[in-house]
Amino acid sequence: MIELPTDPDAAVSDLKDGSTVLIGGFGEAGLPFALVDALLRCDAGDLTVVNNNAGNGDTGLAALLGAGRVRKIICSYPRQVDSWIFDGLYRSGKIELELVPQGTLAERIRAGGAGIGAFYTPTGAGTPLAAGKEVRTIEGRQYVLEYPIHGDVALIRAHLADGMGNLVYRKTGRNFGPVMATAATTTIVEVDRIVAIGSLDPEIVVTPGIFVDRVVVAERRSVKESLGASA
Amino acid sequence: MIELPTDPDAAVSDLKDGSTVLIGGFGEAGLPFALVDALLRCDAGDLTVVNNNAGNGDTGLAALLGAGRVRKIICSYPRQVDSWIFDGLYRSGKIELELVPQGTLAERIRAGGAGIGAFYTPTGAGTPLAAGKEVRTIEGRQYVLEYPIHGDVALIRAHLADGMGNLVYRKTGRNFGPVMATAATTTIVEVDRIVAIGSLDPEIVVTPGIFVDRVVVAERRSVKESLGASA
Amino acid sequence: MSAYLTRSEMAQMVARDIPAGSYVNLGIGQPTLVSDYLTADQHVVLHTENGMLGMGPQAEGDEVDPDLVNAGKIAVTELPGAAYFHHADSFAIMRGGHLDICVMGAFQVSAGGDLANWHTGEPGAIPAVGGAMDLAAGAKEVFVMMTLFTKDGTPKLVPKCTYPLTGVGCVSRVYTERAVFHLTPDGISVKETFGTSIDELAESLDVAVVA
Amino acid sequence: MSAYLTRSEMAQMVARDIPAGSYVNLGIGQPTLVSDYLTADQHVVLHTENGMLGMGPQAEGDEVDPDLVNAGKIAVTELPGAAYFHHADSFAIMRGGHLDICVMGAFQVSAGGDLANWHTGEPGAIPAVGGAMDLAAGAKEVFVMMTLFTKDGTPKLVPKCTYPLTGVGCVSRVYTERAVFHLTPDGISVKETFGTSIDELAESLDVAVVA
Repeated sequence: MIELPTDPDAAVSDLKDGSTVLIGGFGEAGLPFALVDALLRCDAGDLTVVNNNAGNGDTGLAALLGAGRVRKIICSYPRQVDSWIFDGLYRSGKIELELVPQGTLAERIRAGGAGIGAFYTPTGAGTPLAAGKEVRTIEGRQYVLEYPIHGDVALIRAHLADGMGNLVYRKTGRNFGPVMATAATTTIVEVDRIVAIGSLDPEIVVTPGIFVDRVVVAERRSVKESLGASA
Repeated sequence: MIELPTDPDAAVSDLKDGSTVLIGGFGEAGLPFALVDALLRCDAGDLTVVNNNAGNGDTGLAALLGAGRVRKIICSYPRQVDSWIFDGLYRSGKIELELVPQGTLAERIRAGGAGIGAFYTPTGAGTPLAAGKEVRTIEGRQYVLEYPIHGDVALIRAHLADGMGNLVYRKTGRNFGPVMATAATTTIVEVDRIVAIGSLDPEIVVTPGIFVDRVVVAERRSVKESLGASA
Repeated sequence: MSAYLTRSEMAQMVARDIPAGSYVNLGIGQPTLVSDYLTADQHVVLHTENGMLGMGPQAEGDEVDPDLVNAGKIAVTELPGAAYFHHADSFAIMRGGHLDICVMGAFQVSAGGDLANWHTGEPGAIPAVGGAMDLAAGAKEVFVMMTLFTKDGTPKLVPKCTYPLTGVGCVSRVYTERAVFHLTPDGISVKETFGTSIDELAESLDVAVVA
Repeated sequence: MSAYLTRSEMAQMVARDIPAGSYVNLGIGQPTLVSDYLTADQHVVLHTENGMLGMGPQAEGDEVDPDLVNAGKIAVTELPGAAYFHHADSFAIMRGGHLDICVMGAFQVSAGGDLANWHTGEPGAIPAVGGAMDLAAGAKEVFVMMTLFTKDGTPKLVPKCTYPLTGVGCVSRVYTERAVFHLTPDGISVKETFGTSIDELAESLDVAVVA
């Protein structure tokens, strides 16, 4: 049964120091703005964050990094035009980076949720990102052994949730949400709206409620509005 | 771009001896009746068949086995009350059986479609089905190394296809269809109806058209009707 | 109680012990009976391996839809809030440890929680495993429902399984007609007895049991 | 032709060479231009790594939806027949060999088809790989669009990459402002030249090229 916290702050209030936090989104699409802002307001530190990127501008995930709350980030693409906060921390050795090819990142999270102990992927074989990793030749091709990623908490954004926690997403906002939801001990979701049980067609549910622990309603905000609100 | 063969026989007419054929369905649900019947009418033999079961009664997959066209079957649950054709062949050593736990079967097919070279699963560790397989302890738990399954052809049933080959399924008829569609060189689908491009909501597509090669319309038949028609 | 439990009473005991809000998979055969005794208050969500959460009771009459069946291929219904998914996703739910409880039958269970329920190992027997090994490996807790003895009186709760294993150290509870057993790292604890006593059980079994 | 190609003309060449009905991924940056020259007759379906097939042109005005972006996080549109899926499924499409062609930029390509396009390897450079290695490992064919020389005149089509690799032996074609190269097991074949000759190319490169 899902919990329905009153607001994003209540949803993340029990987050512990040293947690691994999976954060959905690909750029702005699917980013759980409200939950990330709430994460910034709570006091958990020494976090490991898993996200495709490493924050943009001065708000949200970037602000969390800037506040010194993140020990390590696991991502595929930290370098962006406005990733100055990460850039500074990385150059001064104040944050650990585990760089993972994007598909390997998604697959490691899926493996975490699906109980797979490890898998061999061709991605990255023969490149510096395979350095130190076990490599095996299967049917004449080189594969790299990769291990699952588990989160203590996943923070994701979906479009609608029903009272069972079943989720549907919007367009490319879906991205990492469905796999992250499966791979965390506690999955916290912000949605545009909660609908009655029975009002989502069982054929179109993307994330079944079994993967969802808490749902909060949070209005969609664009990055620009977010920047304005925090400036 | 997908092909639209005129009938199930045309759809499977180029199947070659020695092919590996992935056949969807869990019992009757999702079973591509018309394509399996067409398979029976074509002359390809020495087949390896991948299906959850090993045929029921005297028709469909069971008839294909009975006709001596299948060299090997890869499945999780061959033994059923009406699997007498398989039972006889197996007991007389006329068919090879590779028995795979159902989740490992699904995951091996997914791995085949997803380009994963091999994966470690906890399922079956410490049991006779792990005999002869590589076992590895990861984080204190035993895992068995399993390899992907690829098909030359997948025969599956879906509910609707659009002109791009995008598919939606019906209820538990979905089962192995979506993973089998990804894992075969040629994926052939029978559907209740073909609808116009643009009439399936992109949010609810289960199998994107990239995985689909041929679509034929075939009316749903129950096993009983099938038995009657063939008797 | 003065008599051994019937199958239905065993199912009732299992149903009673499932915590509210659990996600549960009921194996084919006898465990299916458990669903008859789950109450609406329990808000238990049933998973079926062939791709569904929110499975409802067996379908009757016009409800029968050949595309909507359970793991035993029996026509069932869907409840509000159900969801369908494909087989790889369904077994990811199982293998990934997302089911709170699964209930299965067994040929044998060992004191250490090993489960044997897929193969008698007899020559000529046709092996069939289905989803049993995935459930054994994946569910947070595995409950077994079985008779405590075979028809010829041999105990099925044993020091070590002689039948081929389904899973290692996975069973946490065994519901039988004579008692409910909890398998713990400290040994086998008898929680309730029906028509027998702990002493009688201790005498008839080759494994140590405590209250 | 008498002049080197512009970027747009290079994109046009790539578009021309994509077979009808192909499923294609266009990398961020310059390869995105290719979509401007694909014709409706080609029925090319565009994949974007962040979870979509059937991607349409860049969104304008009211079409802009922050939930609908491409791999470069630019707002795009959806075409009829599109489909959305999650990241693991999207990269299963890539890794599983289902894309016919991907088009990427490069720092260097080796004669053997090795690709270097994710990291300069310079001290202090912040590494970022995104989906480049997945595309390199997974697409049936990898086309590269790049200038043939760096700004200081060093060739980018090289005997062996000195930059960190993205993928090994994956590139099949290189589209440059001066020529289109096909990389084959028998060597590098020059298919077309623009404002130069095969002899001039052969002289300026450290790799052998043939007509």
